[in-house]
Amino acid sequence: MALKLSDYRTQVFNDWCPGCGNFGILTSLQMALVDLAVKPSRVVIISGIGCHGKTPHFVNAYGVHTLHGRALPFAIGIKLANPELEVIVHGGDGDGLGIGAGHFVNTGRRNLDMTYIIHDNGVYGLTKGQASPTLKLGVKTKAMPKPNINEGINPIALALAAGFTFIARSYCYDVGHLKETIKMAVKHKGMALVIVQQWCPTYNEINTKGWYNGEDRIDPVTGKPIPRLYKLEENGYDGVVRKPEDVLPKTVAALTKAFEWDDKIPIGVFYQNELVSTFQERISQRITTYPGTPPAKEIIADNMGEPVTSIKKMLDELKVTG
Amino acid sequence: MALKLSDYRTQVFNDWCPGCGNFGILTSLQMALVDLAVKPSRVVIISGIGCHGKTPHFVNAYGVHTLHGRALPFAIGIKLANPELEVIVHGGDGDGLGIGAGHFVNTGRRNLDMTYIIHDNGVYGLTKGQASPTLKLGVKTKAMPKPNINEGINPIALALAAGFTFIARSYCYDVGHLKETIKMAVKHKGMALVIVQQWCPTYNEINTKGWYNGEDRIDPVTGKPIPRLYKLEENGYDGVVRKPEDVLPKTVAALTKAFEWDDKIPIGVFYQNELVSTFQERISQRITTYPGTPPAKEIIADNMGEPVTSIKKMLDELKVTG
Amino acid sequence: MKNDFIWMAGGPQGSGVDSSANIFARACCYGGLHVYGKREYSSNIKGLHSYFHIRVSPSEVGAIVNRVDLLCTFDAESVVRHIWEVSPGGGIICDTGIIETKISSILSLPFAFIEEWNKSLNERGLHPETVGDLLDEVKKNNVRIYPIPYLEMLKEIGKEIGEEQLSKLTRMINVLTLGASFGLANYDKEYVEKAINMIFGKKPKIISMNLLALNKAYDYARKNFADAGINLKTIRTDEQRIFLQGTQAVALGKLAGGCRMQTYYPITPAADESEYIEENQVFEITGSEKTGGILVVQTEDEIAAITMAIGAALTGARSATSTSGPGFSLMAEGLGWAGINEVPVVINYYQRGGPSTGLPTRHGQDDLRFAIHASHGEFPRIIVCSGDIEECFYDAARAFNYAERYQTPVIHLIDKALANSNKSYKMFNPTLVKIERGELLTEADVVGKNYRRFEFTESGISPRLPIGTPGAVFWNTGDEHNELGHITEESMMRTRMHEKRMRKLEIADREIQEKERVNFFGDEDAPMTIVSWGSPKGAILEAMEMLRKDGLRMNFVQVRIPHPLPRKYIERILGNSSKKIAVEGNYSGQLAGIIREETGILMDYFILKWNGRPMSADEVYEALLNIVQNRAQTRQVLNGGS
Amino acid sequence: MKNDFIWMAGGPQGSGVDSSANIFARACCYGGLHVYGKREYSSNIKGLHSYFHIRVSPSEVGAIVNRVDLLCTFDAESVVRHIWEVSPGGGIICDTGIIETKISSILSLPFAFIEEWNKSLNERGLHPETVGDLLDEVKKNNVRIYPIPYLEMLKEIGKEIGEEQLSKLTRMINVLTLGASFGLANYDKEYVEKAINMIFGKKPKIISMNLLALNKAYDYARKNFADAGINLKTIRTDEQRIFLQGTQAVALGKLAGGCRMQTYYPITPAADESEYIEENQVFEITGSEKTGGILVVQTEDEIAAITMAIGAALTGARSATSTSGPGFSLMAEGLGWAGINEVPVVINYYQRGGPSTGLPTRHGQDDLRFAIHASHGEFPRIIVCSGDIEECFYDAARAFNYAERYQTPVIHLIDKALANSNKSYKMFNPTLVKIERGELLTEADVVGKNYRRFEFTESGISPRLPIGTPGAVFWNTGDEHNELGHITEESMMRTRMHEKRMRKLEIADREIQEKERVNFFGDEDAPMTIVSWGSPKGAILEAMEMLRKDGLRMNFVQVRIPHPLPRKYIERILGNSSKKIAVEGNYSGQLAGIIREETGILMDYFILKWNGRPMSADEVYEALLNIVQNRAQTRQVLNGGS
Ligand SMILES: Cc1ncc(C[n+]2csc(CCOP(=O)(O)OP(=O)(O)O)c2C)c(N)n1
Ligand SMILES: Cc1ncc(C[n+]2csc(CCOP(=O)(O)OP(=O)(O)O)c2C)c(N)n1
Ligand code: SF4
Ligand code: SF4
Ligand SMILES: [Mg+2]
Ligand SMILES: [Mg+2]
Repeated sequence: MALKLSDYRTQVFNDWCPGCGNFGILTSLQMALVDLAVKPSRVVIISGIGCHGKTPHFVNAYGVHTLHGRALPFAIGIKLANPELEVIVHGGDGDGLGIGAGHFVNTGRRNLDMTYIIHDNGVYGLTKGQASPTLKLGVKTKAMPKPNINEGINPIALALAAGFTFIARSYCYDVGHLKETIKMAVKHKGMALVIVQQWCPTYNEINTKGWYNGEDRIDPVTGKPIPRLYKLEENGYDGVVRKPEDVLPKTVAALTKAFEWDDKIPIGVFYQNELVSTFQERISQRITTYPGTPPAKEIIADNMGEPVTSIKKMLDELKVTG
Repeated sequence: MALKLSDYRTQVFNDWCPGCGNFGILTSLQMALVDLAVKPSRVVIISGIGCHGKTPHFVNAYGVHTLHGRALPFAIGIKLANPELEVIVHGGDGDGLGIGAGHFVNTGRRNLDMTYIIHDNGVYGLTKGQASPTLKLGVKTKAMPKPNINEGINPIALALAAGFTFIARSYCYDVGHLKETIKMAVKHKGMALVIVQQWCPTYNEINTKGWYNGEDRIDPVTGKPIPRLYKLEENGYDGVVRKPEDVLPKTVAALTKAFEWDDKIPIGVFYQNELVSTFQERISQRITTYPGTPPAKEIIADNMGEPVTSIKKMLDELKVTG
Repeated sequence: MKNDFIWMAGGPQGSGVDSSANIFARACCYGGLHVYGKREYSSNIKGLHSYFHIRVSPSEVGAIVNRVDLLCTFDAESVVRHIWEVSPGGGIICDTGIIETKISSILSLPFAFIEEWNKSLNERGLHPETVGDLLDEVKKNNVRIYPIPYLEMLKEIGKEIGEEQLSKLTRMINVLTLGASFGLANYDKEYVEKAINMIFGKKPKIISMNLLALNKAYDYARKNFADAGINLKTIRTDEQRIFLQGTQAVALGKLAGGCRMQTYYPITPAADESEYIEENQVFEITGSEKTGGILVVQTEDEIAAITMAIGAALTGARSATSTSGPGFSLMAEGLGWAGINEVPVVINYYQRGGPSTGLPTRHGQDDLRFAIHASHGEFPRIIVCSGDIEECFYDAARAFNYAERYQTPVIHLIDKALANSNKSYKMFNPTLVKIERGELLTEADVVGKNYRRFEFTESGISPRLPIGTPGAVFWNTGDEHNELGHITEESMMRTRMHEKRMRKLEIADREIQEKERVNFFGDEDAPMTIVSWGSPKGAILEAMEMLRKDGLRMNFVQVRIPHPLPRKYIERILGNSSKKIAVEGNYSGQLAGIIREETGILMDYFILKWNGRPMSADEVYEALLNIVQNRAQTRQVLNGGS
Repeated sequence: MKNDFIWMAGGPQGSGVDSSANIFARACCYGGLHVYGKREYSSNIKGLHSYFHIRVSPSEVGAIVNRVDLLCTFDAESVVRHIWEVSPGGGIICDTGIIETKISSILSLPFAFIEEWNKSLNERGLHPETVGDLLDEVKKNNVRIYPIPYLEMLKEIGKEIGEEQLSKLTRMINVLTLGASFGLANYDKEYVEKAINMIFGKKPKIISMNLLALNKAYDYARKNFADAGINLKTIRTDEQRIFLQGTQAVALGKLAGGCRMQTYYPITPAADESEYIEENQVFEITGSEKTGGILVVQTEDEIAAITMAIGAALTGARSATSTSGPGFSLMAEGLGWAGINEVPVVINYYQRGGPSTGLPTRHGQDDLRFAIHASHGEFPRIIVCSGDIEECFYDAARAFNYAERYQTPVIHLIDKALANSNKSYKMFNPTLVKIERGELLTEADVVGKNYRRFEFTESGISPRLPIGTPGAVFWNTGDEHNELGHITEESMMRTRMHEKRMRKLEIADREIQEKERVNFFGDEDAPMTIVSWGSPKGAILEAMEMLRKDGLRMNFVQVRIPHPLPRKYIERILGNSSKKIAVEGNYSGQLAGIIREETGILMDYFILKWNGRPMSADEVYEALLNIVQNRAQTRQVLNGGS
């Protein structure tokens, strides 16, 4: 029986602010799951702390709402112990790139087969609107007493430097694009990052729907707004690495795109490289039984509670008499 | 009276392994201080934990040997409270890019006027040779039971993504180059990063002196080794941003260079941008007295121990009667 | 209970509960009344329920009581949540539009609430379908209902000011209920208008809109419910008073105490303090034309916050960081570094309900043990616990003196009930703040000498030099070190250096005066002794007053410095007491445990609470009465507060 | 003291102290002797002093004594550092080349050492200039000097094997001293050769070089010092014995106990455990043709280590992380998340001297309180403390049972003295390891039911389901939650859910058998009781034996689970004791504090040590004797070990 959108919904009251971009992300995620036809009990939705962090509670799937900045290592633990699970991680921009930046960088290096979706709203939503690490220098949003004293970091460039093998950007309100991007990310063999430009109507009055739509810059000819977002693939951009020689030029191309902002903001896939082995594959070379019986599937005792792990070889090596 | 090298030396027994690249870094640092002619009591040498972490004990200057991965925030506290000090931070590659990666990323954004020197030896020296975050995938050094299961991260690219405004690489055994690079870094107005390729003869038998010298690849014509390291500036490379339009192309150029490794490894200045305001300048706009009386210099009490901070204005605002 | 009046505003987060409560409280303060206010909010930005409990009294009050005399509801949920709290004779202001609302249609009510709710309805034998049914029910209890046509009124106002967008108008529901409240009480409108002017600051358009709403509702109430007979009379006073919340008091104390560097990573409820400091980061310097400044740095995480604060402290600046449980957990390692390097750093630690993320916006007092033992290894630290908002001010300043005198981290424990409660106080006296910097050296003391940062001295304290002082250098390291600050692993040096550090706790124990460590209330010879710490203070004092009226005498030791514990003092007081009662906002009675560890004395009774809500005077009173009347179990668990 | 022989090798780090000691120890083991070895090293890779203290005995020994019968020195520093430890009648093997070395030219001796050293020379009225002067001095004490011409011998070997590089040859100094040691004792060379083969594993060239060196030195010693008369006789035994260090025992216990995921971030001395596990990550499955595997993941920091381990535990895998103080400090926040989510995760916590980086390679027992109270808020946890290497094995396995039965973090406290000591044991018995997984559900239990992860049940435990089990879902959150695992802030739900969690500690207290919580030694009716935990066990037992020979009787309660403390048991034993003595490797007597907190009982005496070195049997004996003879202060501070 085909799964429906409602199969991925819970009864939990959704308490995001009216107009919050998170609604678009949640819906896109649920739609992607429908398309991917993966059973709720095979999906784990993991999140950090922040407004985005409530996401798992709204999705009917295993949900793990972790600690501020730590969603990735929790997720890695789950995925490594049971690689059959479809692990999708949600992070905030503060959560994932501020307090969690160390895990971000070191997750790229591992290339696990997981998906990481960052809700980039430029602010710390849940603590009432302080600047997040993606907010640009000098920008002042509602709740900030003074303009931002730090430069914003570039998450796409950071991901490239860290080694993510799928890097895309999408937009909370382009549900079609976001859904497809999430699907690509999930299907990608390796560590996938999706940065979602997310409105926070409550605290970020700069990067609003109107701003993304370009309502502040009207084309003198058409009289219409000139949208800031544009789709990479519609501009002939192709970030997919198909052979080893592609790596450097595609990386540089992605980086060049990564530094576009303000006037034109690319969405779509910046970079994808499936030539890199996944962490799971690397483990399997060491522990050949890993794919069939990963940690979560190993039997550790017989019916009587007697352990089945034989440590005889090790004890023998330590033997000094007898 | 001019300061001599010995003025920057302590009596502490130096317990690095014979042939350790740290000796070259220490000497270059001390030589740079001599050239910069800055008094020991105006210098603060800060370090994390690792073999590199012992550096401050060998330098006759204020020395702060901090915690594993935390040298940067300690340094920021010191520098912000007393911006007159010359703050030079030493980090290990594990220290600075593994456990400390979050601070690395978030320090770039601030652009304090400090110097950060990373001793990149590819291993965790002090804990006996585990893989560090800069070690490439599949490489196996002496103490590792299996080849590296993680990809190495690219610290230069990471620094660019994070917003460092001076990014250079040097080599522990090219004391002249390293000394000059440190001097440039110290003089740079903003956050400077110097990645030093450092030998660890004890645990890293891959990236050795011979390897950097290219002793494994003999030029069939000259019969001499083809060195891996080459100097950027000798190849017409210029990473200095002189006007705002330079930022993007120079960033991209630096990134392209950042991905060179193995066959040819560039040393020198990848990127420098002094157009960005420093954190200290940004503070001064808010607190005009900051440059003259930063936190460390403010007088907080009179001779009788009576506080001199007036909170009257605040109390008045809270007043409800009288 | 006092001759006081208890008002409550409830509504969804983002609908102006806080500002209406602030206006209400200030208007009362302006009228010479005393106010105590407690704010309850959810970990949510918009939509979940929040409320503000305000107690107004002719004399000072230091706690809430679990009762409402006038409940202002902005929405149906607020009626459902608080209806049983309204006292007989009290009243409820509500929107005429919600009378027909079906209770089951209120989607924001969580499962857990509904379960409890149904249980309580069953117990009462009730089956209300609509909000109206419910209201009818309480009328039987002599509760009066004051329905106000919110929507009509807003539309009228909209017309008058030419605003058609309903979403902008509904923001004024809070002021409507305010207007109605004061109308019912026939309170002097001038004070209310002053408060509105104050709260909406420099936004004249908003002020005038709100004044319009205020007057409309005020007049409506006067006209339709002139007989409400609510008792809220202004009092003339010449006393200078302030009205503030705990985070503000801490901020003021830190500033007066000379704090010049504040690091923080946003977290509830600590962030308010840092933000308030940042708003006031430039200040006047007494006796000078110059201004001074405090640097407030938002860091990338709490590890950076503590280590940056320590870095700043090394340069001689008074430096602090402010956080709550999750942040403090991340600071454990940094704290230990400050300990071994003898760095005076202050941590203002706002407790909330734990463990983990726990109840991020709710009260708790479960971190005392953690504050004492956080970080591996042993090193001295001083824990200061404030019992009310005024103590927050003086303690915040004094914490720096302890930190510098004993060159060690000081943890100032506050709790959410203090952080987000407001109270009117007689003007604080900044001249009571003294600055003692301990053995702090300058250039003149060290030039030409071989300065040893960690010298073994007779006083047991090694004189401290700020990093950057000309004429000397020294080293710091997290490793065990010799007197210069260089790493050592030598057995004898280790034994001595560790002992030198640890002994500072004994020195502090000897030197810090009793009056800074404990407050004593009641009669020395009373047969029962209450021991507590932190915010329960207010509720306990009031409960004691109530008991005294019943003819029952107690005394109360409020521990302000539980570490080092004023052991002898406590032994003396508890030694004379036949019933020893611990009152704490946690499960395990942490202070009681410390007292037993230090003195061997076991408390006879425990009054505990961990439901995320502060203690109220009435529930403490009842629990104490149970003990007096010998019908109490050893552990009584309180559960008041909605 | 036992009829035993104490050997020590000392030299700069990197010069093969460890391997020589390992060969020595094994050779003795092969000869049927019992061995206890203690490794002391600096936080340095090459050059700073390190030594290995090995005690050989016909019967089992569980501690060191501060005495050396034969000191093998690789360099001059080792002579200087250990010379006073050599017992009268003992001997020193040294390089003839260092006799003339000036003591002042040994640059690696740190200031703090030199200070102490000069003091001790002054006390003795000595003024030695060279190492030779020193050696002459101890000859007066009846210490024999065995000078060996290291360099000449090495050169000879070099010639024989065609190796000219001196640096390669000097690596064999350690084996020279070994050869000399065994030559002096006229010990059966076959065993030594077997040990060399074992230690140098699959490197035939190295083996043969070292065998050559061994024989050279052996013969030299036999020839030149045939009269040394050192007593080291082999014993025939049929007992199967193993020889291992604490980190290995823990690793073995974890594997047998079913651990399948191990995360770690390198840190001394914990990393040895993870590396040993990784080397053995594939193993046989009993009763099956298949192999199994444990995943060992090196993380980017300890925050990732604990959270990754928790993630794995959520899927049903037995999962653990292993660390030391600084790492554990960083785990505090993650620990609390496991607490509120009732996740069975095990932390093997290797204590070292704190605070902060402290003494990174040295012993300490100062983290007990921190282990109990780490993380903000309250939640149950179980603390298991091993007292010797064998207990490390069984406790490491059992920790998972506690974790799963009570669904809560278990902290297995080990200390550096256990981690890096080696001991010969009768073969461990893996069949004594039992696996109890607690209330663990599978698909069949939940399909079609509305599974509630945090259900309130009669047993007090909510049955657990691994994440990923088909047919159900649930939620986890660090926030307080309802039975499904969704966030709640409701007062009543909070009170109940928190109580449900906290009560598990009481359930554990009721269920865990006494014999797993305490070991009792000595006579029930003895007038004095020692209380201790962790590695002092061995020294205490031996000291008690010595006292018994003096006719003095004591008993000893070794606490293996200090939390939840077996309160009643301890009350009973201590209630009968007239002198209660705490023996702990820390400054403040942490276990004693816990006992007083839980029982009110104050210890009469404290024997404490914090100099980074484990307790030795002789110093504990002396301290106890002082108490018996009424000449002890309340606190005695030990300072043995160089
Ligand atoms: C260790 C820790 N520090 C601080 C907090 C407080 N906190 C909760 S949410 C949040 C910021 C959230 O911002 P972001 O990650 O951007 O998520 P958003 O709310 O914008 O979705 C912070 C700092 C916390 N929960 N834990
Ligand atoms: C929180 C913490 N975890 C682990 C350690 C143990 N530790 C000491 S040094 C080190 C690694 C050092 O590697 P790197 O930073 O590359 O420095 P290097 O020794 O190579 O100079 C580690 C993990 C520690 N000191 N603190
Ligand atoms: S605060 Fe911003 S991010 Fe959070 S729920 Fe509201 S709109 Fe969304
Ligand atoms: S281990 Fe490596 S980095 Fe450390 S001192 Fe030795 S050579 Fe240098
Ligand atoms: Mg955000
Ligand atoms: Mg390194």
